[in-house]
Amino acid sequence: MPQPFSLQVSQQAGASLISIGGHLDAHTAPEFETAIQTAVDGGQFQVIVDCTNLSYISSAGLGVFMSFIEEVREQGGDIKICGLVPKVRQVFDLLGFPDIFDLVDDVAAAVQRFAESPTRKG
Amino acid sequence: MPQPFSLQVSQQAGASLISIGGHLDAHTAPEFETAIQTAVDGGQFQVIVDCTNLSYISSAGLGVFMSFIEEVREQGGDIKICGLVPKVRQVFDLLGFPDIFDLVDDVAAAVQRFAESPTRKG
Amino acid sequence: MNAIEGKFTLTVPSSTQNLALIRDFIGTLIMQTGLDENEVLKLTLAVDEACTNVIEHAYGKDNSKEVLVRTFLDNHEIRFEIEDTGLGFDPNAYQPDELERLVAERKSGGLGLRLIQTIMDEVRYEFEPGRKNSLLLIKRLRKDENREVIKN
Amino acid sequence: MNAIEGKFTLTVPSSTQNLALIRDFIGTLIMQTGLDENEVLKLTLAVDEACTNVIEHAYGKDNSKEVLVRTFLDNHEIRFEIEDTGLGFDPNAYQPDELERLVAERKSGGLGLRLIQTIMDEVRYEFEPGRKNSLLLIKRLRKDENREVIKN
Ligand SMILES: Nc1ncnc2c1ncn2[C@@H]1O[C@H](COP(=O)(O)OP(=O)(O)O)[C@@H](O)[C@H]1O
Ligand SMILES: Nc1ncnc2c1ncn2[C@@H]1O[C@H](COP(=O)(O)OP(=O)(O)O)[C@@H](O)[C@H]1O
Repeated sequence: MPQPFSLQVSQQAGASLISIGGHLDAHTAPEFETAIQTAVDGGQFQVIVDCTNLSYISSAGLGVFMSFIEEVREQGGDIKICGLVPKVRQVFDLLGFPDIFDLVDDVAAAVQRFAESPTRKG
Repeated sequence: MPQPFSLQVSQQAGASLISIGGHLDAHTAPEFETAIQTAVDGGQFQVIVDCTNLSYISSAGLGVFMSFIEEVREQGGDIKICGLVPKVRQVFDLLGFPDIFDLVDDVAAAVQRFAESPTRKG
Repeated sequence: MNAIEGKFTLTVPSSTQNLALIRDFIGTLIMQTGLDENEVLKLTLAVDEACTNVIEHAYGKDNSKEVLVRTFLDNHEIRFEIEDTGLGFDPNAYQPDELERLVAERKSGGLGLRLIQTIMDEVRYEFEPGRKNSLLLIKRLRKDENREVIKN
Repeated sequence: MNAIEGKFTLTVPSSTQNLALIRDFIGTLIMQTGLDENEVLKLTLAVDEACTNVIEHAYGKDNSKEVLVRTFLDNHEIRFEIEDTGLGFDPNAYQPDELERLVAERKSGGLGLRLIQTIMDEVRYEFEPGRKNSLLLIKRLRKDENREVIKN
């Protein structure tokens, strides 16, 4: 398929770094959901999602962010989203996601943001 | 469309150099046919077709080569075909074109071939 | 090359696995209208959302069913018809929740219809439960409006 | 991701302008079977040739007609059905000329059916003139043969 979905998990300055690439849609969203669920189940509430290689997102992908954000914030954590390319960013904008989510430039900025502002009220 | 067709005509060491790119199919073959016809009508029987940027060919494109080769050879000229990428070359091979057509590596080789062997019997 | 026109129909098995194929086809097709990349992406997204709903809601992930997408192109508009033979639903009875509320309720769904509404100029739904439901998505072409301005 | 399976149908207006779109779709679709790039290109070419014949011969370039390509994918084979409602012809009564002869006669056509025959494992034609003609192109999947060898 053009642009299959890819996902890697690593640790970054005490946060869980999930790097996703390709197309995040209703077919691939479950894999992404599992990755965040695994972090949260392991008591990791600081999550950075690096979207540098993400070229497409539909509401199924956005829904994954939406369903976890309250829980991690309740636990004093957050999901910092970084590396959005303009095409993907446009979809976040269409739904008003920037009002609720912390969108930053890159992984370094996300780490920095966790240091300054570990959580955020929706 | 992915890979539209492109065509440029220039002169190269006394030959007519037709450079084609993109997809040569039943839709775009008429443009290619017109270019060769124009050369032949102008008394130019040495034709080099540079396929370096050609990424697809169907029988309609191959048919253009086929329909002119006798005429230019009768006039002591030839059509030298160069720059075939493997995917396109494969289609020439499927129909046995290498037995009939003079396929060379690049434009320089085509010019060289015209010097050594201006025509070829089919 | 003339502007592309006419009716284009794609039918694929009802599986989320085929969403990428649908997007690829729709994107390639409507790119030829000369719309810019961002518009092409948004229209492709709207079709993705509509097809996802058919696969997940109308057919409840029954792979033996088929998703049908019809695209009509002319100088004035791009029209998609997404058809299913599932149970159907009444979108007028469905009131999309606000994002804040979805977040508070930890929902993962409920964004698709809103995206479709945001992207398209016109959205209509015709349903005959169990027989044929069809979601109509229309995008008017701006270049056409410009042309009319110039004409007058 | 599971192997892709099932029936995929594409219908487009009968115009050579749409050949690129057909190729794009067929290529993207059968790439997912895991066939290598050269095989994908050859199968796409066979479909192009069959559709070109429908557009040029069956419909004589009448754009109001439609070209229909159905693709069936399973573990054993790739099957294409190209349908038209034109006059039809009897391919058994048609004997492809040799390349040498076509060249000598300065023909620009006559290569399409030969390409199709060379590429596909099986070619069948069912025609009911004026009603429905359908060209069936089958490619057996080698990986399937290998698997059977291992099984035995
Ligand atoms: N084609 C359909 N058939 C049946 N129900 C549908 C269809 N499309 C949407 N719905 C209903 O409308 C609701 C909202 O759809 P949507 O906004 O796309 O969000 P989501 O699909 O994520 O739930 C769905 O949850 C479903 O109940
Ligand atoms: N779908 C079709 N309907 C009617 N006639 C056809 C069809 N396909 C092929 N033919 C006939 O068979 C001939 C050979 O076809 P082909 O080998 O593809 O070469 P070409 O199309 O270049 O002539 C055509 O010229 C045409 O007369």
